[in-house]
Amino acid sequence: MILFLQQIINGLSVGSIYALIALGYTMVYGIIKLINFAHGEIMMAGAYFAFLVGVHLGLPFFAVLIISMIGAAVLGVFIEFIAYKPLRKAPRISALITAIGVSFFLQNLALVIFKAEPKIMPNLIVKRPVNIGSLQIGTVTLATLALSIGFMIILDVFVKRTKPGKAMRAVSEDKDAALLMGINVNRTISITFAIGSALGAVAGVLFGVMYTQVYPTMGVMPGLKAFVAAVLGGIGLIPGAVLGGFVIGMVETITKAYLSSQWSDAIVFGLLIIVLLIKPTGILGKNEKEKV
Amino acid sequence: ASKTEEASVIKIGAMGPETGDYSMYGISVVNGAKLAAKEINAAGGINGAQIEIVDYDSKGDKTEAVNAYNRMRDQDGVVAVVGGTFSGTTLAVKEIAVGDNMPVLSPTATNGEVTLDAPNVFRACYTDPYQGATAAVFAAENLGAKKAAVLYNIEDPYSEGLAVAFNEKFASLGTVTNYEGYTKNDADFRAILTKIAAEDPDVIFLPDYIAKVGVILSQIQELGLTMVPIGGDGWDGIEADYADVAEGAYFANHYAKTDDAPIVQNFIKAYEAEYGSTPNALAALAYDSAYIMAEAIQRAGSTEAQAIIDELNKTDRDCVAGHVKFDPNGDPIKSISMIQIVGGEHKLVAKVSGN
Amino acid sequence: MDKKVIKNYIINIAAIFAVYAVLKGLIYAGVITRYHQGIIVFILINVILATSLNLAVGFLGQLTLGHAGFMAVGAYVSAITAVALNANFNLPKIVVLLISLTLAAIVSALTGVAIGIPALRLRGDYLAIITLGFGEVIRVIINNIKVTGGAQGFTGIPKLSTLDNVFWITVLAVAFLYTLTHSRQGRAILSIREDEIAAEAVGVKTTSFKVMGFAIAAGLAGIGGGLYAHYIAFLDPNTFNFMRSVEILIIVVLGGMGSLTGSIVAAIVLTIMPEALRSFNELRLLLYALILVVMMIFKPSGLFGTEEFSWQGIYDRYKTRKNALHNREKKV
Amino acid sequence: MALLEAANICMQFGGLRAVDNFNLEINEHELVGLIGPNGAGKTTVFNMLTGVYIPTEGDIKIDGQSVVGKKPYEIVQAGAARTFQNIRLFKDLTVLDNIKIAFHHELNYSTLEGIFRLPRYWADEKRAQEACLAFLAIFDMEDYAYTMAKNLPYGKQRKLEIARALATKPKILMLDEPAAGMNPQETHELMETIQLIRDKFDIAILLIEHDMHLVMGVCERIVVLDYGRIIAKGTPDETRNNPDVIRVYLGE
Amino acid sequence: MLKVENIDVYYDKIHAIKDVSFNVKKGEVVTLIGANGAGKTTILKTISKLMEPSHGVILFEDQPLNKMQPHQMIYLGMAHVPEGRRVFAKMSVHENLQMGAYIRKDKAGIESDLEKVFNYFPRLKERINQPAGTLSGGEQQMLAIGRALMSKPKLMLMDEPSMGLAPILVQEIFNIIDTIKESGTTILLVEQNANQALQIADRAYVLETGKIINSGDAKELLADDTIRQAYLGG
Ligand SMILES: Nc1ncnc2c1ncn2[C@@H]1O[C@H](COP(=O)(O)OP(=O)(O)OP(=O)(O)O)[C@@H](O)[C@H]1O
Ligand SMILES: Nc1ncnc2c1ncn2[C@@H]1O[C@H](COP(=O)(O)OP(=O)(O)OP(=O)(O)O)[C@@H](O)[C@H]1O
Ligand SMILES: [Mg+2]
Ligand SMILES: [Mg+2]
Repeated sequence: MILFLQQIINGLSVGSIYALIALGYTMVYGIIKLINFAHGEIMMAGAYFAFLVGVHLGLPFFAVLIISMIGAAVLGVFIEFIAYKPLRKAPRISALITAIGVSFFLQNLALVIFKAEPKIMPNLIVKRPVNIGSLQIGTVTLATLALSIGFMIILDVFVKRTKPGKAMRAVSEDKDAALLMGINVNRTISITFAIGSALGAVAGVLFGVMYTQVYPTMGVMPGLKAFVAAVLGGIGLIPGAVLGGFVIGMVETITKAYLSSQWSDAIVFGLLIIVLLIKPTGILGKNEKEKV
Repeated sequence: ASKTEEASVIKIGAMGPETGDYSMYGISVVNGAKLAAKEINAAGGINGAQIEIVDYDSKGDKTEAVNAYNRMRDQDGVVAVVGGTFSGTTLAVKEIAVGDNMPVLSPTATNGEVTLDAPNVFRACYTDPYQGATAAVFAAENLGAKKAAVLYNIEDPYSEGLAVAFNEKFASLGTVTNYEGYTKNDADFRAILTKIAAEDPDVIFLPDYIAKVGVILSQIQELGLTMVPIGGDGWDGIEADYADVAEGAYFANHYAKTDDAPIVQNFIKAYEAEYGSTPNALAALAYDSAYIMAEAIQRAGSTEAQAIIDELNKTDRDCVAGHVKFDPNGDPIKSISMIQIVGGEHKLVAKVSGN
Repeated sequence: MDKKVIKNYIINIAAIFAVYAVLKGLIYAGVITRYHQGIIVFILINVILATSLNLAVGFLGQLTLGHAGFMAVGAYVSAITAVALNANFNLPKIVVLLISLTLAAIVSALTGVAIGIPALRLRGDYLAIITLGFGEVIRVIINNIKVTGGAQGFTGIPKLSTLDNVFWITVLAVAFLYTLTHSRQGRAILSIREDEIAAEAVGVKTTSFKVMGFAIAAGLAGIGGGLYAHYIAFLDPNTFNFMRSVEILIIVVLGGMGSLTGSIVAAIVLTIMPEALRSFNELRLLLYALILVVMMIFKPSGLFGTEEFSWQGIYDRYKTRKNALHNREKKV
Repeated sequence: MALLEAANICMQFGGLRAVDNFNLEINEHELVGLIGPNGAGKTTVFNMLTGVYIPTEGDIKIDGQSVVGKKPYEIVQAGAARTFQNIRLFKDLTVLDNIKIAFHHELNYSTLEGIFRLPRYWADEKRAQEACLAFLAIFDMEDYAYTMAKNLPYGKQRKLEIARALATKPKILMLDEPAAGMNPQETHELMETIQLIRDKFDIAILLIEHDMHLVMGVCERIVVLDYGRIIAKGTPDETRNNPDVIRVYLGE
Repeated sequence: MLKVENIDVYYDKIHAIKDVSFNVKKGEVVTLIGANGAGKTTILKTISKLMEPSHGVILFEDQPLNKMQPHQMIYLGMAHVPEGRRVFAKMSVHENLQMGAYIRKDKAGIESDLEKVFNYFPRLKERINQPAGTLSGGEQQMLAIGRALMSKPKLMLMDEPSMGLAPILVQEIFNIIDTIKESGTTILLVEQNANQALQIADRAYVLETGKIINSGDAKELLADDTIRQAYLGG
């Protein structure tokens, strides 16, 4: 039983990272319907920012976090401006390929600058186990959990209740109509990218701290899995992203612990396929009939 | 180019992943080979001809490796190849090279298949099965382990090869409590480690490369587990970044930096002077390979393929990574150095030879 | 039969033979070395993979990210079949190749049907994710079962893919896709891309056509995988990872979704590009990515859009330009 | 036996009963109008009759055969074709291809015959070409045969959609606001076209339309819907003078 | 209030609007009539900056719009009821109306205007929490007009506001247009229902394949035989 609970904690820990990355994915997808394949690389960039700041300036965790969030936000907005904006009216799949191109570019840029060997992330959070009964939760896990759930709530309220949030939803549905309402579409999209990228950076920093390493391809798999998580939860839905992240993390952990470590990826994807077949719009997605 | 010029340059191909995730390995191999070439040239070359290492990036991708091989053969006219670095790309290239009867000496491809049914293909390192089995023997006999766990990368032939061999061998010497796999992109091993810890093994065998092993060792420490980690030659260089988490762990290697043999120390000095970093085993093996190949060409007295291959078969030479003689397959007969990380340094614990 | 259509067919067939003759001539003359031949083989295999993916993505309008999965199925089936055939019978090489590829196509197509029937109920990005997942699952399976050799890879595959047979199989595959897409079934497939609800409303059995299109794409990918296996003679699961699917998709999008000729041109460009960039060493992948992004920005709907290259088209364009010049002269 | 029979069909969207106990019989060659205020449920009725939605209750028969639960394409085969209120063309295909797709079922060659270009392919394709051009001719659109559907002006798009529906050789054609976005002159021409196709193809037509000039001008019978229920049925004259219809729909 | 001077507009290579000039004075209702594809929608889109003229200028209250961004138009007091309604499908009716008042800060004013819109279209109040995408065509049209009204515009550009509406509502819409006009809002109206458009308009321009071919007092045009022939159904 203790073992099982410990595994649950492991699952939460993995899931909370996925959840954080998935939040950024879902933000961007929700607004411009772009699968931002470069999101994993934004996360990587955020981790490198934190690595540089952490090593060279030796600042405390929150300062490092904020600086790397700002860095990633600027990077995200810049990428949007250069690479995605010219493709607003292009077929969606072209934008997808561009995103893949950007993702390659950032990976290889990091490779040229930092080389392939992983850099060791400074211990920004004092790592020590917090005991709850006979269970242990690491401080990093606690921080990730708190941040992922905190950001989920803040974002959800932001998008649903505030004016800029509503502007985002309007832009996501019909850009021209949004313009007619007086919404600055370009700025709204920039804000979306800024928020999404900043969240990516948060995930990157915590990922780096949790797994001690920062390397050019670190964003690829977590990015892919987080995207799967976002879809599983219902893409475009903020609580869905977090739920999806936790579900994937948990399933992965439980599979590895109790079924088979060798087959775990197959089982996770298999589960995804089954869920989508039963509920084609994801766990929290609404099954809306298209009005004809 | 005029005829005399052609005669005075002998081109030898080299390849490895010089970009991408595993670029550090490819770069080590190319560096090692180039260092040897430089020394040979400085000493007058081969029968008066200078050698030139033509290296291409394989990106660790088979299609790229085949293109690179074809290119060095057709465009550059190499007479022999020192490569590839990884087993996968080497196997892909081997299939063509056998048809060409090209002398190929891989410094580092440890997969069992590499030299099978290929009279022209040799390697300078020992094989995965041999290394895995040796590690198992070492764990049981030198460390007195009764229970062992294995955690390997199912997507990586090297890792799998070692794991399979270790598993088989150790089963006859003790109990394998867990035989678990992960994939290249996994970063979180806590679930598996928690599960393994429940079985309380004495040692855990982690056959993978530094980056992944570093993460696993960190998580072993994070979870406060006490089993002793053991690894293979992929660990070489681990003390640079993971000295703390690797402290006390053992791994099998091709040579020990602390070996006082002059050939070893001279190589290390020359390499440090040239590249400003300490060489890992891959660099050493590539350095050895280039010497072995050059010597074979020299003895053959020509750049004709079959002559070089015949001479390679007769190799009998002291190298950085041990004495090299080839068996009929083209695999070297050599010993394995078992190394422990102590205070962030390599400590040669045992030289285990044969089976 | 329309005379113009027949004329076009003849021109195209002649062009194919001409290309073949030129290739052979250049090889004979030693201009095309075996290094170049190797690249040409990879180009041709990419042509098969890209045109078949184009059927699913460009013509049928279903974004799939798991094409490498079908390629893998075909590659392993073909390799295993050929090894088994060679072990038990003494058949001519070409017969072994044809049997293996046929089996590869059938098994891949069936896999396509098995995935397609449930997955094609989903639209757009959800389908993309399912197929992505499928591609990964295939890889895990190959890694974990015995017949495929797992991560160690599968060796000893007979080298049956020569430039000649790869060339002609590619020609046949592309011709097949061309005639398929230009038939009533092809139009039905296109209508699904355009508007599924409207397609159903004019009597198109959308489900069957989707599954059919998907299965054909998968089957051809299987053939591409088979040819790859018999060229490189060594398979391991990592060859068929997500990045491979993405590479094929890039060719399709860059060439133009719904343009077979576009896929061919893009396959040539994108296969040669990494080779051509070899001398840039570590900057080469950076440049590749940069070129990709720039190409997409300047040609968002691909090199050819949904148009097919045709000699007639060139002729027409030439004529309109001439007429335009003519008219301008008149005006002056 | 009526060509089309809807018996007590209902459509429930969550808490909203968009169509409630709707009954309708249409005989061969009849021209029937379906009118009612916005949101009355007219389009929803179409969606149920053509299989886009499955009625939550009730039965629909075409030629005496129940079609409830059938896929839209099966219903097309049973003889019912439609147009959409929000035009749904195959935008990136030519006008001619739009029609050829609907002509699919008149062609017999198999996939393999098509791929290998066997004689039946050529014969069928030639027939398709001629027949589809003929459909365009009815609407005076032969000149647009090779234009992309998306580049047509709005009114022409509507006509193309009707031509496309006709190409499925229906026994009953359902038009959802065909005159929307047309000016009175164009509407008048459309009126003539509708009568022409009814006679030429000998089919029944069910028409949703808010342009009373068109509805009263062509329909023999009119059904009026309000809040999902039928509130009146009758000839144009009866309908025009029905006080309920005037109150909720016609005004004045 | 609005001056359009010699504009040309292209869709890629299609020359949709050719050297068109016209003006709308404060307080007027001006209507553009013309066959399908004449270019009416294109003109409205150009005025609200959803498209750029390749040539020519547009002045709003004597201020040239060249340098302005599309989203700034509404701040100037321009509102556009677009063709095809373009409501925000996943947002509720209420949220759609709030988006109409996106640039406004006066809460009380917004509330009272909301009531006004519900007065015009009681149907919208019944559907207040329904996602706009599931509304019937006519309901969406009401919503689109209501949404534009929520910004309290000085100039309303209306693209076929009566399209797809029941006769009783068409009547209603024209009444509402009249009321809007009474309240001082200027209107540029595009209508297929030219009969009624001309009846409530002050002036009209007739457009044919991208060119203005006729213009003048609405009542006079209504009586003009050639116009009746071509656009009013005889
Ligand atoms: N998919 C759906 N989900 C929820 N409600 C729907 C859906 N489709 C239609 N409705 C509702 O059902 C009612 C009837 O809609 P319908 O489209 O049938 O009206 P209509 O009579 O065609 O109106 P119009 O003349 O304006 O086109 C409307 O109130 C609409 O909001
Ligand atoms: N997106 C587009 N791409 C290319 N051509 C277009 C596009 N939109 C409109 N056109 C063309 O521009 C011309 C003017 O179209 P516009 O929509 O302005 O006409 P309209 O007068 O509003 O017609 P309607 O009454 O049908 O709404 C037409 O010939 C049309 O085909
Ligand atoms: Mg309707
Ligand atoms: Mg218009």
